[in-house]
Amino acid sequence: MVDLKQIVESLIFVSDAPLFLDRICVLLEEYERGEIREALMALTADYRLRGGAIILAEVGGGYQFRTLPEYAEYLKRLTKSRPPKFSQSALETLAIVAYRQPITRAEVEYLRGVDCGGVLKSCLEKRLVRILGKKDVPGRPLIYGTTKEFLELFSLRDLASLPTLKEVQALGERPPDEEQQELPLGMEEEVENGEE
Amino acid sequence: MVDLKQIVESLIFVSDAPLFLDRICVLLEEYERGEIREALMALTADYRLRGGAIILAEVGGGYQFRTLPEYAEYLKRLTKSRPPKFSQSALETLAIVAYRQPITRAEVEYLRGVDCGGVLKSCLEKRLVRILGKKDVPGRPLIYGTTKEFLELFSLRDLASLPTLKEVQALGERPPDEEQQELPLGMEEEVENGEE
Amino acid sequence: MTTRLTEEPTGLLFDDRSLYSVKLESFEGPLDLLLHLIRKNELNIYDIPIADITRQYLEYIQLMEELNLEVAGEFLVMASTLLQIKSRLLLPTASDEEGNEEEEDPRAELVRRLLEYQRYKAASLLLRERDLLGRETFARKFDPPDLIDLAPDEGPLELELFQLIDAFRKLLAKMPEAAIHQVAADTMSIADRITQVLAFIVDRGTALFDELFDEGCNRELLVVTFLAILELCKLRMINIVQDERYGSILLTPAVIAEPDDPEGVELNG
Repeated sequence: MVDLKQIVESLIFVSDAPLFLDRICVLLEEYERGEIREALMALTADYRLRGGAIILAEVGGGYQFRTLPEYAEYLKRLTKSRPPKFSQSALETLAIVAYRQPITRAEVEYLRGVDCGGVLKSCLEKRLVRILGKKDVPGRPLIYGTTKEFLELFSLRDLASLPTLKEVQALGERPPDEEQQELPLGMEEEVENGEE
Repeated sequence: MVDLKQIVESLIFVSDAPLFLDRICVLLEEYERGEIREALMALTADYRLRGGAIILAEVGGGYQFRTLPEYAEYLKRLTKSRPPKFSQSALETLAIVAYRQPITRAEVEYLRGVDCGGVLKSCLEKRLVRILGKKDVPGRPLIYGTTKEFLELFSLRDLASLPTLKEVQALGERPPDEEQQELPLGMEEEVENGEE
Repeated sequence: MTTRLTEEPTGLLFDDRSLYSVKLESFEGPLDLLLHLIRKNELNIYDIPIADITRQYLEYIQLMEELNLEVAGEFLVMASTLLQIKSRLLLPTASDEEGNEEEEDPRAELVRRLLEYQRYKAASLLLRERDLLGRETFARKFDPPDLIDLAPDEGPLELELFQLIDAFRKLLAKMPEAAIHQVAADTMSIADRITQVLAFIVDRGTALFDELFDEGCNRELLVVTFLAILELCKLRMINIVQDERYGSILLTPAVIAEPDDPEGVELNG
């Protein structure tokens, strides 16, 4: 029996990159967007309930089947390619670009306190960061942002699903007193709304 | 819960070719061949019973997840709109035209050191490159430049927004000292407005 | 990146410079080092004892030098910033006496940077802990066998700007010097203007010379537009006519380009 849920399953299964809802809607024009969304939800639940090694994940704005982390140990035996590794400087740079995009190199460097040209370049080469254009200020410096591949790599649905900086801070050390309020660092909303 | 059936499932799922029983036995040396065979049978039955679009098939002696033939019709739609691969030679040609326009075919070929007729043609077909006119030299060769579609593809406002080589090369070098110092920290608004 | 010396047990670093107790790790920069010192001494980040922290910071840099570790320029810049803040704190503030203008705490900027950096550092640790594709989680990354028989068709292109420029950069790296020099910003904008001007003229069939100088009175643009017109003339892509003496100058396309059927002309030749 061919029904929508299975059709969607087959599409996501053979797709070599996360499949976007929009794209599925274009491919399956005989179905309503609402129906397709429901099928995706049902499918996600199915895979969770099955208790198999595979789940339907939402990453980089699209849907993709992925293995659960419990099986990584075995899968490492299978794959020849070494797992991705990140230096602390690459992670800091990526975090800053992710939260503050669009951002120039000089701004990243001010925030990190060190030169970031090399790291930015290697992030560009790995396609985790991309050039968004040029900033409308004298000198017209290049501005950078993160890519779809960045979200896919870090298993993020979208930029909004990054923990807000407020949450990030809550995980770190508690500030000793309320003085913190005075410092206008709050850009959580900006990051959240700044997306798309 | 990590059990053998799921481990096998994850291996077959991730493997880029049908996985042979022998190979699985090598990968999972902590398990008996008999156990693994049983897990494979149970997994095959699971997928059949689920009634999804995917089955565990035995192909050419190995195991592989496959979609059922009923879904081929939908999968065809997926391939129809797959982004075409952009070959390295096409990329190089496009880059030369972008950075050196207006440019003749002979000039592109001088830079690349190989014949570029085919690639130029495909760039023209993809509407990334267009003919600007004829050059006033003997033979009056055609001269090429990029199109509006080219700018759209890279979300560039105009050709002047194309990053220069110097800008990208500068990433590998240390910036001049002043550049880093003068940035005010409160650049939230500025950054936000920088984006259109 | 510079080298961090982790003292074990704590406190050993500044008192007893025994190399045996020193383990090598890495500091991400002066802000990272400062945060480390603040944490180690359990200081209040909002009220940093500058004299103390400066002394420790400098001792640290001195130690790195003694160990022949390369001290990056950023560390020295921060050292001078700290010294500057310290001296400003020692000066009596004139505004306090007058009572009207309250001067900002000289430490404020540094505190803001430290807090900000601390946030991104924490964010980077969260990134590090995520399930990474290819490390914790895996997906099918290959041409699916189910689709192999179906030839891919033309869809929307997916290309990153960096790929384009990187291709050009690598190409030029293989080239002799002489061919390289002319890729400058101004060449770019003339090229840009050439396409714009040509598109405008082709679009209109005929364009008035003055029309091309309409948008803005930017001197640079005027020059570039003029150069673009000259170049187009030289390439014989446009004709320039004047209908009467002192009349308006008209620009017309000399060649009607047909991008839909290019192969007949040169590509097969």
